[in-house]
Amino acid sequence: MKISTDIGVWIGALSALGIYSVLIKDNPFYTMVEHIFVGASAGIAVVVGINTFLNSAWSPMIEGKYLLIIPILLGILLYSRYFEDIAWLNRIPLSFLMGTGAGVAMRGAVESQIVGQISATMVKLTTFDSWIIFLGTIFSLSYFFLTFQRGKVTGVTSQLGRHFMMAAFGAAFGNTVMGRISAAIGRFQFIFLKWLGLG
Amino acid sequence: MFVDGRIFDFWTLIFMTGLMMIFMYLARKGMKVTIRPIPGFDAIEEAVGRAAEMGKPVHFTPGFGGLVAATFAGLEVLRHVTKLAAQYDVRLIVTVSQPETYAVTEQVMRQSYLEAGKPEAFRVEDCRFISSDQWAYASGVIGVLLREQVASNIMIGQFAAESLILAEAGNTVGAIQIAGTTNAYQIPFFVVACDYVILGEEMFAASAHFAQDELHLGSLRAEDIIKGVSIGLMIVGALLFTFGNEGLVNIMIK
Amino acid sequence: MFLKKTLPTIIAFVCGVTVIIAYFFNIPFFQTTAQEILKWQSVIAIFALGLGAINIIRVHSTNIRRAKGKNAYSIALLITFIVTIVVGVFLGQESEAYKFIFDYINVPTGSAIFSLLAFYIGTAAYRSFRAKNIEATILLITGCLVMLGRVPLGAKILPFSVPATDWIMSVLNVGGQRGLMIAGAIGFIAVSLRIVIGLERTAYGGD
Amino acid sequence: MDIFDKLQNLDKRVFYLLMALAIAIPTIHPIGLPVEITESVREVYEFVESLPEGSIVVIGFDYEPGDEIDLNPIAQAIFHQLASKHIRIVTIASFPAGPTFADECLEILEEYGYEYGVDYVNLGYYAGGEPTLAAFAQNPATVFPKDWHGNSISTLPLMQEVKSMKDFSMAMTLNDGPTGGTGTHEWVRQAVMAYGTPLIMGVTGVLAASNEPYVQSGQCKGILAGLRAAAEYEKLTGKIGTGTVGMDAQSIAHLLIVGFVLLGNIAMLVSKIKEPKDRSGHAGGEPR
Repeated sequence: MKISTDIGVWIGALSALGIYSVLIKDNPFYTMVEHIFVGASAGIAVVVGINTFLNSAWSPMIEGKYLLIIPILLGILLYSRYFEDIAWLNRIPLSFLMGTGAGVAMRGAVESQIVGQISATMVKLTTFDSWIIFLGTIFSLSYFFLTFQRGKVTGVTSQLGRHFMMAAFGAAFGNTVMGRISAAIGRFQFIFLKWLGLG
Repeated sequence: MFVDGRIFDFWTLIFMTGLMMIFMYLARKGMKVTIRPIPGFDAIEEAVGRAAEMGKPVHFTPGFGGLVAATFAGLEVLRHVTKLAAQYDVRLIVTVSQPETYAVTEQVMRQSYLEAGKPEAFRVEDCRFISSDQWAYASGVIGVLLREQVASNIMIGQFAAESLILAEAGNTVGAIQIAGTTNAYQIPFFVVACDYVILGEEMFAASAHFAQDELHLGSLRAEDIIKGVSIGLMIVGALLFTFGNEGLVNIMIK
Repeated sequence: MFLKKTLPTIIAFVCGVTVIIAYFFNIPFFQTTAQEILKWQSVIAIFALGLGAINIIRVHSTNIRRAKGKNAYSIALLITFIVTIVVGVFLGQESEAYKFIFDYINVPTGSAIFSLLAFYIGTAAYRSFRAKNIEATILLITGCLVMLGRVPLGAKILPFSVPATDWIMSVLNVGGQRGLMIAGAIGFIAVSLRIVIGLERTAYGGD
Repeated sequence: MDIFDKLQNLDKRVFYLLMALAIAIPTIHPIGLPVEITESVREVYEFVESLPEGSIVVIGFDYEPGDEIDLNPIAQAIFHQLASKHIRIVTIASFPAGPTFADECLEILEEYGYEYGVDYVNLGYYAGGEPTLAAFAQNPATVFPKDWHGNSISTLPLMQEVKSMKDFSMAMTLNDGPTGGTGTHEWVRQAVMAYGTPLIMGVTGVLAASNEPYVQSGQCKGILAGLRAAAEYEKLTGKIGTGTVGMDAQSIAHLLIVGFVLLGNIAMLVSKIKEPKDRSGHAGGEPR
């Protein structure tokens, strides 16, 4: 056993222990690690934000892309919410963010999630497997009829649809376990091998 | 003029949005549309009521997403949760991960308290920006759930791998938990760890459910018709393909 | 009136429609404009980070004030927050001090939080994989089969689990996921449409 | 509350403790649970065995942090085999974190007396995905005038022998999916279809099925999927490493979860069977 003398390893190991301590119960050790971590990571986000701003907005603007002054001004308008008289001004940048976000969401959804998935369901219905995929899709989609009263047929299909979804959820759950355990193996190797020098 | 491979997608979008607008118009003109019960939404009122009885706060988070569709749905639910909280005099704590989502969330909360007639109930420190880092956000939310001893935990929006961390922490304090997301890889974790799960598209029906908003009900009716058309297309396309005609599939990938 | 209500609606509409047109059509004007809009959006979003930073400072300074300066946690959070910013901005992202914070605080603590899932995933399964009704039973069966089929020891105990896992993942799993995905996307479009045509106004300040 | 009720509602911390042990013990002390070698892994092994001694291979580190637990062990297992045949290695990466992973894995070559620049080179990160990979395949020097450590590649003896993708006896991508970096599909196009260089893949567990068609069509010589394939490979090369350790812990942890689920269900079932009997006793009303 050879305990590490690297300060970085010590900090990493202690913070991992602090995080794991929450499994026992909420305690001051966890709370402290959490606050330091949140502070550092939010600080990093701000640093990255400032640098991105300087590189992708400020410098290009100074070098001649004067139009970039508009988003900069719009960004500043976000802060109008702190001043009651002009608080409404922050609707302008927000509407820009929301409108653009909505447009991007719409255009992407059609291709990959609707048309792509519908055409992928048009399979040759010659094997058992293809029937399962085909019926599973139709049944689970029929579960989402929200404004039509369920009749005899749709009542059954939507119930079956829920069963198909549950099967998918179970599968996704079981399939994810490995990745999660891998993450813990990584941390345990750090604690036992790198920090404590066991093994 | 069209970008390759997007012709059919474009007309699909036009068809869908057109149908939604027509039905919104019809609904405003008086067409009756009713919505089937969504247990997760019914449970929200119960959850807020429970918090009021216990004298403990409600926690809500619109998730880890930026301004994407699932986040918008979460914020729509938040509107109603805020009004319920105002009505029951319950403290509502909201945690947010992405800065642009925070900018909108704070606004939604403030506005909803105003609409509920209690603008003074809004407290800045109850709408918390945690961190845009996924794990820092998760650790911060664990902290809020455990230390504020919330009675109810509502999570609706876009979630990634942190979903189960939040849900298990909520379970630890015995909170009643209601969750919803469209991400098929995260729903399983909500299904196993929460009391009520709002599955996929159901979460977009919040205003129709809570406020019986007629425009919203109209658009839901249009969505149902689109689902019916999709099912019809799949059946026709698969049958044609089975019997050797690839025409429909080829049109769709244009 | 125009400025407070109509202008935001017009802005949302123009931005939304432009990025949609640029996606479907090869029209140079729209494509360059859409690129510009997306770039502007990212610039505005950076400013939102400042709102977040102000919120952090307000929340935690309130905590400290309420506890009469005795809230060590909030003090620690504010110190690390400010030190990180000062180091990152003045010494730069390449500096040793910044790398120290990143490599020794941010990365390992983040991985530790992520790895909590290894523990949580087990208790969640234990609690709810119970054969109480048909749905829970389906969840239980597919979940456990896939778990066994993924590891050598599981495959040894129940050899059937390996082909079963392959079939579940590539056939059974597909239908349920796909229905959910299509319906979700239709909902996406409806909510986005309401924002673009200005029916969803609470988000930027209501009527 | 009888024992079966208790078994249905065990304190979570009991499970946490057992889970910690299930991961900790194999980490400190590898058990080496039996690993059966699957056909697909053996195919890859035999293909690599068939490469000419002393030839050069290119390996793409196309994955992000989080997936190194699965893919680093695969890379290391392959490196052991390559080094035993003195095959020389060039690494490239389509994610910014890739070169760091490559360096971590290349470390093991030291025990074989490999010399940097002569026997192996880490060229570093390239942006732009497929088009950049295509440019690299045409002429590596245009994409990487310098290597990851800042050496001009004209000073590296190994790179003098590589003028295009054709000069590699094998290409390999360690891949975690098509988003962000260079996907497996792009490798098939740029290495196999454009230059006829044989390709093998190391992928995360979930991607195994979707890449299987490439093996069927012969465009890919074999796939190593996830930690499990790494453990099997380690058994073939005889070099026990992180794959085996990981697989021990994975096996035990998975069984622990399934065991707990079964325990909960059995306890529930038993109480259900017992309960109606108790009730019927009460329903009888009259105490005997």
